[in-house]
Amino acid sequence: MDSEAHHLETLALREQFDTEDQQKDASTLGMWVFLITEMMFFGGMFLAYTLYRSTYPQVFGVASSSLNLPIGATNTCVLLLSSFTMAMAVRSGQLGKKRAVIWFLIITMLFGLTFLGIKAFEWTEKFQEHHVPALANFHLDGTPLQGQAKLFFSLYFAMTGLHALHMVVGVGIVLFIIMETARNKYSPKYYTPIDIAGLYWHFVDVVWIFLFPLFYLIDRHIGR
Amino acid sequence: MDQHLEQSAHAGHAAHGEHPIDSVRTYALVLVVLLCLTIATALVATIDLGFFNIVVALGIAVTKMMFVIWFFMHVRYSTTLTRLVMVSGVLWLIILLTLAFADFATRGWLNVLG
Amino acid sequence: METAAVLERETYLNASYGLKSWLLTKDHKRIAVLYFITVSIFFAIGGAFAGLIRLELLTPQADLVSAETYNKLFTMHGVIMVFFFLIPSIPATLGNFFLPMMIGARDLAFPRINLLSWYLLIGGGAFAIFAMVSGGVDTGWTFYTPFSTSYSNSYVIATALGIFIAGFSSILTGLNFVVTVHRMRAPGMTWFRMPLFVWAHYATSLIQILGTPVIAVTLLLVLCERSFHIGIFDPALGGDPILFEHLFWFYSHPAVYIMVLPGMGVINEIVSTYSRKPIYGYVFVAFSSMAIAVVGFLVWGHHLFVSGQSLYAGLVFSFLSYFVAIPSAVKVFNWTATLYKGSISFDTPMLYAFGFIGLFTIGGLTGLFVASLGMDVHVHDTYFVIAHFHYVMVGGTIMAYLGGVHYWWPKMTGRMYPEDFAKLSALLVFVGFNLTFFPQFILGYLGMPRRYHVYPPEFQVLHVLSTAGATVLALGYILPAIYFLWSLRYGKVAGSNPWRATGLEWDTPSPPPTHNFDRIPVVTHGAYDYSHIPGEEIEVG
Amino acid sequence: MGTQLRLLPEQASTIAPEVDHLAYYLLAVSIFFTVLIFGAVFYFAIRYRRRADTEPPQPQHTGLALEIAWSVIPFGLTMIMFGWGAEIFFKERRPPDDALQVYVVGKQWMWKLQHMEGQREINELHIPINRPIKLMMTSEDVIHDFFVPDFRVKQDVVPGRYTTEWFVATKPGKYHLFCAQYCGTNHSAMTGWVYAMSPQDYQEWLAGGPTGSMADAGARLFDDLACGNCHKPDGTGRCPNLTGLFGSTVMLADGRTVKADEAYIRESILNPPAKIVAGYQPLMPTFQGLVSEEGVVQLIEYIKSLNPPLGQAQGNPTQTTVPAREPAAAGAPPANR
Ligand code: HEA
Ligand code: HEA
Ligand code: HEC
Ligand code: CUA
Ligand SMILES: [Cu+2]
Repeated sequence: MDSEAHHLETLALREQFDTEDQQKDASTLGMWVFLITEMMFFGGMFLAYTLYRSTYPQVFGVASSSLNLPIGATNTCVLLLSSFTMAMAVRSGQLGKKRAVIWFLIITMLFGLTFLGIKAFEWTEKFQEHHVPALANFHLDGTPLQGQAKLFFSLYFAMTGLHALHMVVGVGIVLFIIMETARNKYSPKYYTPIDIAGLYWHFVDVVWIFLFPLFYLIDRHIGR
Repeated sequence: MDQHLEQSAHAGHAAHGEHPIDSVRTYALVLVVLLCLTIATALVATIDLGFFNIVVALGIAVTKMMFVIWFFMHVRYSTTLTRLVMVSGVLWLIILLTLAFADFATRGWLNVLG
Repeated sequence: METAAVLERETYLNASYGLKSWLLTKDHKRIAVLYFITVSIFFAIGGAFAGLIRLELLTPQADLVSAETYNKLFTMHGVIMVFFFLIPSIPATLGNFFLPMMIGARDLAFPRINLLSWYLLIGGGAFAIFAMVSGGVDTGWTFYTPFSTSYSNSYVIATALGIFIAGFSSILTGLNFVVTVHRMRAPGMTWFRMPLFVWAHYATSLIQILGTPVIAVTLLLVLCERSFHIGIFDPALGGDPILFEHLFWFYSHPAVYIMVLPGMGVINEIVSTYSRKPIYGYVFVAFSSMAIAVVGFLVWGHHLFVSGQSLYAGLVFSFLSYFVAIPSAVKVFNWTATLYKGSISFDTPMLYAFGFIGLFTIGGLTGLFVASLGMDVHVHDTYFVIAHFHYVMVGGTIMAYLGGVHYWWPKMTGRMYPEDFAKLSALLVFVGFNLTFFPQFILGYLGMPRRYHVYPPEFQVLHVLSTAGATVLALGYILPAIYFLWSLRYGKVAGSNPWRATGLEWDTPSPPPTHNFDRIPVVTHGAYDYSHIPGEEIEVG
Repeated sequence: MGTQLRLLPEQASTIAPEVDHLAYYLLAVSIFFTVLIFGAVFYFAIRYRRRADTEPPQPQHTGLALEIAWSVIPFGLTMIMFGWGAEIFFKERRPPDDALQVYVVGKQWMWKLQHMEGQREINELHIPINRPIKLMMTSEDVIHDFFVPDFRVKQDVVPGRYTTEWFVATKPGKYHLFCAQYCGTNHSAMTGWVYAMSPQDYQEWLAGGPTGSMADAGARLFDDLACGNCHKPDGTGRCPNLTGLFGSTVMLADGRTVKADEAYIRESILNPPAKIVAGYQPLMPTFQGLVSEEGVVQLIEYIKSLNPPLGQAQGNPTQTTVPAREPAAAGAPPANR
């Protein structure tokens, strides 16, 4: 057994662990557990959404169809592309190709920023269309039920806003990993942080995979 | 059950070496599938299928999610424990939704207000 | 001779000096100490509020504070006690300190995250304290909408933000424990050789992970609604205020098990040690923790029986509520059975454990009252509920916490506390507690509503009893604060295993060295192996 | 009452003794287990106290039978608690059809009550004994709770919807009324009295009040708000005829049906577009902000009064605005969200 309690600490093996494998397993498990906390975090909002959508299907349908479908779909594709490049970055990490890691991460980050840019554009659109529930000039055409329409847009802003916040954090993490990679911190033996950052990024993608149909697609036909 | 649940961590980690590295082809294929599904779901949304709009939209979303976690998130190489963690997350979300709806959905029954 | 050993050996306490070495430490034991100091301060603050509440209720009229102030008092009492004291109390102090040691690990899996958790608690606490000093908050600890979102004129946002941040502290602690238990066990430490304390904390952590995010997002929605006037719970827009209650209690009911499960874990260790026997029905007790954690998520609607929730949902939630009672009952019976044919000593921790068993039983049984639909309609939001939850939280968890702190004090500090004073304080707490809260059951059944600042005069007698009890209770709490401090300097030096207990934490010197063990132990038998009585000392290596 | 110490509140309603009996059962189970646990702990602690520090421990094995016994027996006992409690709860929640209705509006920090006969009270409620009283409650601001301990009844009063509570008082007397849901600064002052009176006294009390009934007040309001410009009694025009509406089943434009109860009528007035009657245009303006919650309940009473006397019983419509395809039964969209 490992009687050497005070072995030298390295990044790949911190002092509380015995072996690299143990550390890697622990980090991965930790990330997955963190992701389910994130899932429950979004879950509360999904409950609110489900309740109000099922209570006011008509208004929510009308509100849904006021969202910009081409832009939403484009953004979904952008995010999926970023997930792909992220997966490629992790793969390059496994293979120890440092330059490839950096490039894939940079592309991932750019896709992420593109997503945020498009999102920002969509939000500005909402301001122009008077679809912002906090403002006095709120109005949604096609339904007399302005209160319930406000509920839809409150949820829209809360959920896409929270998602966007996660994207911003994700971009920050990717940036950090890029810098660490450039400093030669990782190797095929120790690429856990890239892996973990990847898990986070994909998770945020998965959340969007659900937000997209829920807000943009379901009952879209009602509006027309 | 995962052997980790039965053995101590130290004894069990031998089983976890590196998992195989996927080929670029795999990832590229997954990407293509995901993009196609996105386009499909967006197109379907423009036709009126009534209730089935919801079914299709969510069905496709779940499929896309499965692709992402299975390939991109390497769940196909992961331990039972990781899968257990995931499944329990989903299960808890379901608990939250169903028991809350046990209230909302039955409010009007019996014609009693409140 | 012993003193010399303590002084010369390197321990986690003397490994390095200076404030910085504490504030930047990654050692789970030092972080536990930081937490201990923090939650003690919060307890004193929350207790001070309780004192003012009890003083005000001495008479039926308003004579000490205004209605507004009173509302702020009980709100901040509840908020501080629940989110900043009781939830972190046992897990973040005793759990942090002993969970890694009990499974033979050098530290938690993520020491930096552990430190971050403490800073998050401090950060959240800072917001809460800021809210308190700048005017307080008056929503009740439950933050029901639309009062909290649209009507209250107090510092709701700062307080909710504080709880939000502290919530992440709790989540990260839970995450750390789960990963540690899965991945850091010493060779030979199988799941069913783990002490039940570890099982209890594992179950607690699952609740923290799965439940806390929901309260976080709920408070976030309240914040948004309050600051941006978007309406998620606003009835004027067609929103449903009961949705808030569902989201709130989805966390806050399981949270009561975050509060009590670690306490139950402590009781296992104490009862076993002072009866020199393994816990009767180990496997059942272990699984009962898990059962409580899981089933605890299915019953939240029992707080909503009269809220306007549907009849059928009420039915389901009442039914399910009884399923959590059974694992709790299993625990109580198994502890009692452990005493049978034991070799029982009456050291202070054991007195607290007896107190816990008795008071938790009463608290839990009155939980059965309120879980019964027809009954709850009458006693909901009365002092009956107040008494119920103080019995489980104060009579239960705080008893366990005090018991645990006494039990492990020698291990944490290397010093013994003064036994006679400790026994006196245990007695004061038990008597004071019952005098404070038992009358409240009667008050509640008579119809005295909670959160009342003035009340009809016929309730006064019972309120006076309650206030008198609170005074005794306060003495019982202040006494340990004094003698623990005293013992740090003057206490008898404790050996590595003063109670002759089993468990890996007693296999290492007191106080333990930085990495807990001079050599990672190899575990060859289950917890609580009393086939021979462990020796008083181990050689200091 | 004075300040003497009491242990039980007065039993002043028909449900009170039932709740108390359940409490006795719960108490008995609790005392039994408390005594059992305390007794066992004390007995074992003394009997097996440590006599010497080296005393050898006595190992002992888990008894499966014991574990099962002490799980199953308590479980059985709790199922009785559940069943009994549920039975009382359903009784408490389902008012009989012939109950005398009183409207309650909660507001920071007072109770406003209206009787059908037109009496209006603040923080006081006068009722006859031995007659089911049904409270139809809503709130103008935050959540309140109407609690009468001596009747063992309590129900939250939620803004935006109606909740109900009912009881039969059995003893004449004066009983506490409390607001039991925290509602802000003067929550503890949102109290009052319920006066239960013999039927004769109650009639006298009624006689002392104003002449117009609630429906009359509603009729005046109906005029003031010019509802009648559209809703003509003969059913002409572009608006549904309100006669016979209450209790009927209404077919909506989107194909759903709803039962025309208080919640539906309230919604029709405050948020008309939410449910459009089949065959009509969404022309009706919202009266949100123009009419108070008290006004709304008066209008409801007026609309109820338009029903021909024979069709008094709810759920037995003599006439429907639109022929109902099916009664609003279980599964139909809940009307009272
Ligand atoms: C540590 C905290 C804690 C614990 C452990 C519990 C445990 C339980 N609680 Fe409690 N509860 C609270 C803290 C806690 N509660 C708080 C804070 C509130 C109020 C919040 C607020 O509104 O501000 C509350 C409120 C509350 C309500 C809502 C009341 C109301 O507002 O009207 C209900 C209703 O069902 C309830 C039920 C229960 C039940 C069934 C248990 C069970 O888990 C108890 C199980 C234990 C036992 C049963 C005892 C041991 C068993 C035996 C000795 C054997 C005999 C057993 C049987 C016959 C079954 N609790
Ligand atoms: C862990 C949780 C916890 C704890 C420990 C307590 C402890 C106490 N509580 Fe509290 N209580 C709650 C949780 C808790 N409470 C909650 C959640 C509510 C509901 C709030 C709401 O309605 O929103 C509540 C409400 C509540 C009420 C009802 C108020 C109302 O509805 O109007 C009352 C009334 O008697 C009360 C009393 C007490 C008393 C006398 C104690 C005593 O046990 C306290 C005794 C302690 C002291 C007196 C401190 C003494 C020690 C020191 C001062 C140490 C000195 C310090 C140093 C030397 C460093 N509490
Ligand atoms: C501008 C005309 C107009 C006015 C004024 C008006 N209503 Fe209406 N009302 C309508 C129309 C049109 C409908 C049917 C469409 C719908 O359901 O909204 C209707 C429907 C209703 C219904 C539902 C009837 C049913 O058969 O289900 C009720 C109840 C009602 N109104 C009450 C009132 C009351 C009370 C007032 C006055 C405070 C009022 N209305 C004022 C036009 C009006
Ligand atoms: Cu109204 Cu409390
Ligand atoms: Cu609960």
